[in-house]
Amino acid sequence: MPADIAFERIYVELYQQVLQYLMTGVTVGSIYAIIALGFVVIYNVTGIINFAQGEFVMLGAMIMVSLYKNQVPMVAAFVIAVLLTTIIGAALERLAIRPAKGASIVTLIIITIGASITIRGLGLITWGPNTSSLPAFSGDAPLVIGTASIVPQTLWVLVTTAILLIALYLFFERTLLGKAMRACAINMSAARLMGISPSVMAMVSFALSASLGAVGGVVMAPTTLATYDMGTMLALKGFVAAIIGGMSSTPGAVAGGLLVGVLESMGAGLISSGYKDAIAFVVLFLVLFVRPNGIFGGRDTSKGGL
Amino acid sequence: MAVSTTDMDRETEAGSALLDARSLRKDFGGIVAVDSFSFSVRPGQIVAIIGPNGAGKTTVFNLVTGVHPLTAGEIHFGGQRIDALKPYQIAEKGISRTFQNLQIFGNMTVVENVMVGRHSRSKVGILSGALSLPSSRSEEKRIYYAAMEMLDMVGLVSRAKQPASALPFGSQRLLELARALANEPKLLLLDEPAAGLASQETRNLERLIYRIRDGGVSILLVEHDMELVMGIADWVFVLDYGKLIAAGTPRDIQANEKVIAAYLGDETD
Amino acid sequence: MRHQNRIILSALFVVIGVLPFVFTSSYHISVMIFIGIHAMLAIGLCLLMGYAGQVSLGHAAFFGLGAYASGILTASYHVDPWLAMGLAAIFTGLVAFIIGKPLFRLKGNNLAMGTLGFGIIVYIMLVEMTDLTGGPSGLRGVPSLSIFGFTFDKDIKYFYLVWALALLFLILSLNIVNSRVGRALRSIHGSEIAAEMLGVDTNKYKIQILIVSAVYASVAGSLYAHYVTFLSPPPFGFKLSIEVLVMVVIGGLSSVYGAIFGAAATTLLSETLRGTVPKLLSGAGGEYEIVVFGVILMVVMIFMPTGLTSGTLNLVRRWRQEKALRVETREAEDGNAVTGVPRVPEGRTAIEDN
Amino acid sequence: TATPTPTPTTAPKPPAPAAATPAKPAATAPAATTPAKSAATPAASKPAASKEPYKIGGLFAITGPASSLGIPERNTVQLLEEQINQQGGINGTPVKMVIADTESDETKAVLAAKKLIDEDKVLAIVGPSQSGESLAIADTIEKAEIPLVSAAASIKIVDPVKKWIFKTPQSDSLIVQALVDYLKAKGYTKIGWLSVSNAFGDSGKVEFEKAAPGAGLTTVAKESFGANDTDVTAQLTRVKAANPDAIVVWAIPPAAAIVSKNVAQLGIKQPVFQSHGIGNKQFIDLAGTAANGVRFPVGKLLVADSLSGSDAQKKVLQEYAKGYTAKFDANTLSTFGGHAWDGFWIVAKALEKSGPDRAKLRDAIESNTKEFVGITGVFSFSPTEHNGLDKRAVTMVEIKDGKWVNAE
Amino acid sequence: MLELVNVSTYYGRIQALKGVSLRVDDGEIVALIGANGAGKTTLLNTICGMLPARAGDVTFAGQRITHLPPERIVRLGISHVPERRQVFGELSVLDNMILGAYHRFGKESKAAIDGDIETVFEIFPILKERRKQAAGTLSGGQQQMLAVGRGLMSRPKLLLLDEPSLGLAPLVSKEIMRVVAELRSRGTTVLLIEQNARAALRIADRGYLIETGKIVLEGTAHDLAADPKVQSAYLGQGYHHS
Ligand SMILES: Nc1ncnc2c1ncn2[C@@H]1O[C@H](COP(=O)(O)OP(=O)(O)OP(=O)(O)O)[C@@H](O)[C@H]1O
Ligand SMILES: Nc1ncnc2c1ncn2[C@@H]1O[C@H](COP(=O)(O)OP(=O)(O)OP(=O)(O)O)[C@@H](O)[C@H]1O
Ligand SMILES: [Mg+2]
Ligand SMILES: [Mg+2]
Repeated sequence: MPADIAFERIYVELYQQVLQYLMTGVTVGSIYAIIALGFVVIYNVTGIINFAQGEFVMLGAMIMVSLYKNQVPMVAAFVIAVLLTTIIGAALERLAIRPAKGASIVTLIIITIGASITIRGLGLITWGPNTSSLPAFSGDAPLVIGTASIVPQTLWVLVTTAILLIALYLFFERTLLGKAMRACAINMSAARLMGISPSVMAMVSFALSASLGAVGGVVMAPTTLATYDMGTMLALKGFVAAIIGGMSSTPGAVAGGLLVGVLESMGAGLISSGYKDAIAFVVLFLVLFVRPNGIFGGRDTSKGGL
Repeated sequence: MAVSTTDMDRETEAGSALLDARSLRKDFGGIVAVDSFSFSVRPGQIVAIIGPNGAGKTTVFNLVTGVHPLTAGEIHFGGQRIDALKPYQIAEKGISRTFQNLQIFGNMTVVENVMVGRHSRSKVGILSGALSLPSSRSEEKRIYYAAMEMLDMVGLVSRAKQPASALPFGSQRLLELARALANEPKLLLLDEPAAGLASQETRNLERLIYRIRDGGVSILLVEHDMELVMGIADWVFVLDYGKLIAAGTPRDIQANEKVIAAYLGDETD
Repeated sequence: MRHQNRIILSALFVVIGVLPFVFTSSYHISVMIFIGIHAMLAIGLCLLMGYAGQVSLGHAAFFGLGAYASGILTASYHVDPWLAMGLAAIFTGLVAFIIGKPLFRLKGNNLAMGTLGFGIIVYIMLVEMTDLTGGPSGLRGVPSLSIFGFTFDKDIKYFYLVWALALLFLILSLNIVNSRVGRALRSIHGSEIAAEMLGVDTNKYKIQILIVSAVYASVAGSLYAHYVTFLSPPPFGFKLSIEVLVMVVIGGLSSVYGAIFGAAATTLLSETLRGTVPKLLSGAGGEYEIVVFGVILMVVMIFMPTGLTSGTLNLVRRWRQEKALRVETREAEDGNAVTGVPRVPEGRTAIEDN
Repeated sequence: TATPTPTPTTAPKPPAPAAATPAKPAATAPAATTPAKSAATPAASKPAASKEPYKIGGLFAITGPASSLGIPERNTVQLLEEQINQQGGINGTPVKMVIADTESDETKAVLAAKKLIDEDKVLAIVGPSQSGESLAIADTIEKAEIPLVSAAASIKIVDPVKKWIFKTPQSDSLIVQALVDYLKAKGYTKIGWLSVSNAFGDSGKVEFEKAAPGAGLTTVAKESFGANDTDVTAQLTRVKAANPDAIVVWAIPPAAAIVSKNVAQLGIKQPVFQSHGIGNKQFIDLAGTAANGVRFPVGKLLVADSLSGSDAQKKVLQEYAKGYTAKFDANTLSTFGGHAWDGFWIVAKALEKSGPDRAKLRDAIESNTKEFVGITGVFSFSPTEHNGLDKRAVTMVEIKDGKWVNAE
Repeated sequence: MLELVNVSTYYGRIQALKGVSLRVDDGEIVALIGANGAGKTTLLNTICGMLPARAGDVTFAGQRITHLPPERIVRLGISHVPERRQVFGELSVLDNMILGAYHRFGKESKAAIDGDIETVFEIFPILKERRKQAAGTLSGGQQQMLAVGRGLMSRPKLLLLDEPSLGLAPLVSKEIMRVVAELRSRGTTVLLIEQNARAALRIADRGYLIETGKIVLEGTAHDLAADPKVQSAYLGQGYHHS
């Protein structure tokens, strides 16, 4: 029956498309995940939502690109880009966050907004408005998986995400330093009474988060391209991902990132590309309404021992 | 569950109870914090709940005031069922409480804290407030003076204008008490009101509780200061691991073997 | 209203009334018009954030809804602009009411993210509902306002209209803040659980104040629409939400007056930089302006973490205290000399001042 | 090509770019770009700086999302300011550009425009960069009665004609028509359409929908994506499934480059057409090999060198490119800068006629700009036409081996 | 071991401590009693560096610590069990205890620390039962036990206890006093604030009475307990169950 055949064809095509959407979603989602991890690191230690997180990503990518354009070998450029960004992250804490001792969290968040504006402006002055590209680490030839295809760079992003996730998870859950860092955000004065120095921890977290951002920026640059204002949109998505994951959980951040990526891509593919971002947000609302603390959100400890 | 005979007597009188809680149960994941616990408070009574740490006393308060939904059971207040109500509705019905882990409004002054306590006894809404109608202004004044009166009762008038967060721990406890009283409750739940008070202050508190009771307010008290509990309670319930292990007059309870073993210990002064 | 408030308000009235005679250029007047529009947004957000403690990262959405509702009703359906402004406010308030309930199930950061999502969804709708909104290309032909044949065509007239409304909102907000409702809001901020236990229907008040701030934003949006007479989505995006947040915090979270100062400070700062940066750094362009803006934002927040209004007051107070202290320590130690505790948030209930 | 006679208004003095006639190529080049020659003239040797300069406002999106438009525009007018003053300015009066940044924000654009008008008292404004900004300030401009030469594309800016507002970029309708004609000529009928969801993409979509039926084209898929999207494979998968003859993309880099890269990734074989939005080096850099084969309608700047010698614009284009790349990053050389170039010279040339008076200047712009050879095209303004370009302003370009060539 | 000379501490411009001088010798238990608002907590916060003194000197083991930050002071061997518990609510009970020993890691063997965890679990068996539970969901008294246990984990030379028995059942409260007394035999010095002055003075060697920011009485625990002023305001009639 022709109708049957037609139906079958639509079915097969749809299946093929969905596979591609899924691949795309995972690719984009793992980029969001890396950024979300950066948010989580600073949030876990200081309680601050760092609006300059996207700028760390931008710095990593842009420094890498300009070094590469000046014939610095890839590996050396990578190391320098990450190191420089890390230093900038630490400096940000030292120069802008620490002096505001005793300020409320909202105030600190506004400071990071200021930092984000400043860094972006400096980026524009240094690198101009144009977008730059970086060659893919292992070529551009697409990898075909079933009926879907991805670029090899995706694998780099995925592997990086996985490594960062595992490392950070172990760090926060298993190491003393990781626990000490979390303690700072939960109760700063009690942490000090344990001999933990919150300002040192905060600096470490900014440095760590900056280096995460930079690594992310470098591995994603070949696919997302690099420009002085690339951070804004990525940070927004990363923030969403982090919240979905519960804001303080590293696996949550990654799960959140992947979820946002896949939903966006499915939404764009199956429903409407115009409403892509809206679809992602609507579904994310649903997630939050079912689990108000995010998928991996911590237990609500606020009502204990009233 | 072994319920003492004296308790059975009370049970038959439950009809006249102000607060009547029947077979309360609360699970937190695997932990059963309160387990088929029934109790009641009659008008004008001071009733105490005691028990080891983690026995479920605060949880009972949380159930009565609607902080946590019940896993099972029923709560009646003044003849009406209240266990499905929201906390603010329960407060409107006339139940106030203080908190073991203080919940003062640190962002407000001492007197403003108490003025919030007057919330359900006043009614200016957002519109009349925004327009600052004469009715709203005069009500505001009445709230203020009522609040100052409550502060006077607990001896904090001199600190009325200070931020509540600047009060020492003990004073914050008293502030919570004043705030709860401002609601003009029929039933007042006090969670460890004497914790952090020195002996003299505890005796003042004791007098204050009598005064409140004499004003027609029933009191449900959780406290580890046995001097206070045994001095003022008309009736005592003892919880252990969420279950009732004894109930009776202070005298009975002090002699109860189970209670001594689980909670009081041998008092060898 | 309290005595102190009356004095500050009268002063504000006078200053604002006189300003257009001091700064007469149409540029200066438009800057002040935009400050007024931003102030309405900031006052609303201040109620929501500074008093009720509920963060919103989507305030631009209400602004956009107001602007577009007015714009569409007047440009496409030729409704009278004033009526349109009222309908827009009702519509926006209704939207706030509808989203309020699910939104306030979320707390803290998640609420921030929920409002952010709301903002983005509204933005996307403005972009995508092309038939209604004109889409990314924008909506043209929004008329200017007029009343009884009196057109608000000259900037100076518009200035007085905008500021009359802004001051009205300010007064309403001060009244709310100093009423039972304001106290309930702050108690929610302090401890939601305790507030609820004292009979405060926390959800109701959160939604009410969300509606109030949404209506303020809507009116601001309508005023924007009839002033610029062209609407397109970008001014109603995430960036504006953040800017309003910055205004509120710069002004001082817990002061309604602060919202006005915050709006003024941020708008003036970026406008002043446009003129001064190229003079200071010769040949410096827009890039340098935003860098300087970012740096100043940080510096202000670092040195005045409680915002400009209370920050300045605190500096003065601290300076005075330091002097007083030096005297005091030398004086006899007289028990409990407890006066003027620092960091008492101002603008708060103190009926005795009456 | 139509070859109009030289307009009587052609200025004999060197500093102004003369009205162009292909017949007299030497006179078509704005003298300003050849300082050596003009330095010899007596007018130029006079120190121009002694007079109160003519102030012209430059309103560009120097920061924010549209900065890749605003920066080349700013650079261009700064370059021209320097050049014109080196040659003695306009009738001996120096020109001062007062630059203001709109931050790609419409509200800021309104304020910045007012500042230029009321504080800096400029005689005319060149810019803003974006259509939304231009429409947002339109009311202000009309009320303030100051000439504005917009550097933004939307036809709505000058349709209906507003007394004080002109614009230099080709309207999208013109560009789209060139593309549609080309597609029809090549026999492509089923089109898969993708555009960026901002004013640029939207306007392209609207114009395409208008022009396509006339040429027998049908749109079999219509998708959009965000200007900051980093992946468009989902949308392309949908387009691919609709099996079009050709794909048309309406966007600017970086998103435009990402589309081309994703086309390569998905192995889509259909020919890809883009818009004039990719008319700068950046696109080729970003898309790499994926850029090859992309064809697009655009002004002639990109292919200036391969234009025939008789083309009116060839010399102007080459000299602009040379002057710009000598001073600024060659990667930012673009048609956008060209829009500002045109705006600047249209104003400067009229100023020479009218003197420092906004109303007279406006009239001069309207009546004096006839067959003016600019970067974007050849302009002829009239009371009913404030853009004044024709088909000559658009050509089809193809990217081959990372180079622009005339498309067959 | 610890000496305060003329220490004055302020909250903004309010003076909470007015020239307090106080001494705690090696191996002593010193009780600090006073009415609410007297400045007891302020005093402990001044010693541990949370609220640095504006005038006067604090010395510990011969070293001046007046202006050191708390995290440094902890490393010198002073541990502070603060008022209001201040447990890390989102961390597990066990993690809270581990963080109590934060400054010992790297200096001491893991076995020693694990051993101490066991010791604390012996004192408060419920904590062992709940070691995986988030500290914020414990009952008030359980949190208090955790706060004390966490303080013990730091194995300090000097332990500052701010109302350790607050909210604890009588049995546990007695246990805490026993533990404190036992600490002394292990060589730990203790400065103890306790509203249950009777219990405190029973185990203390010496004591101070503080009123509105000033030390008004000092002496041996025995002398203090016999002082009529102390008796009337702080000792009460005493509770005896029949
Ligand atoms: N954050 C603060 N800001 C201002 N004043 C404060 C602050 N904390 C405490 N005070 C004041 O300092 C004085 C001493 O308080 P402190 O907390 O030391 O008393 P305390 O003896 O520990 O009382 P309690 O037994 O109630 O805990 C009190 O008058 C109190 O009001
Ligand atoms: N949110 C929660 N999640 C898990 N367990 C909880 C939660 N809240 C309370 N519990 C547990 O329920 C039990 C009862 O706690 P509750 O606070 O009622 O004790 P309590 O009798 O008031 O003790 P205390 O005298 O120490 O205040 C405790 O074991 C506690 O750990
Ligand atoms: Mg309890
Ligand atoms: Mg204390």
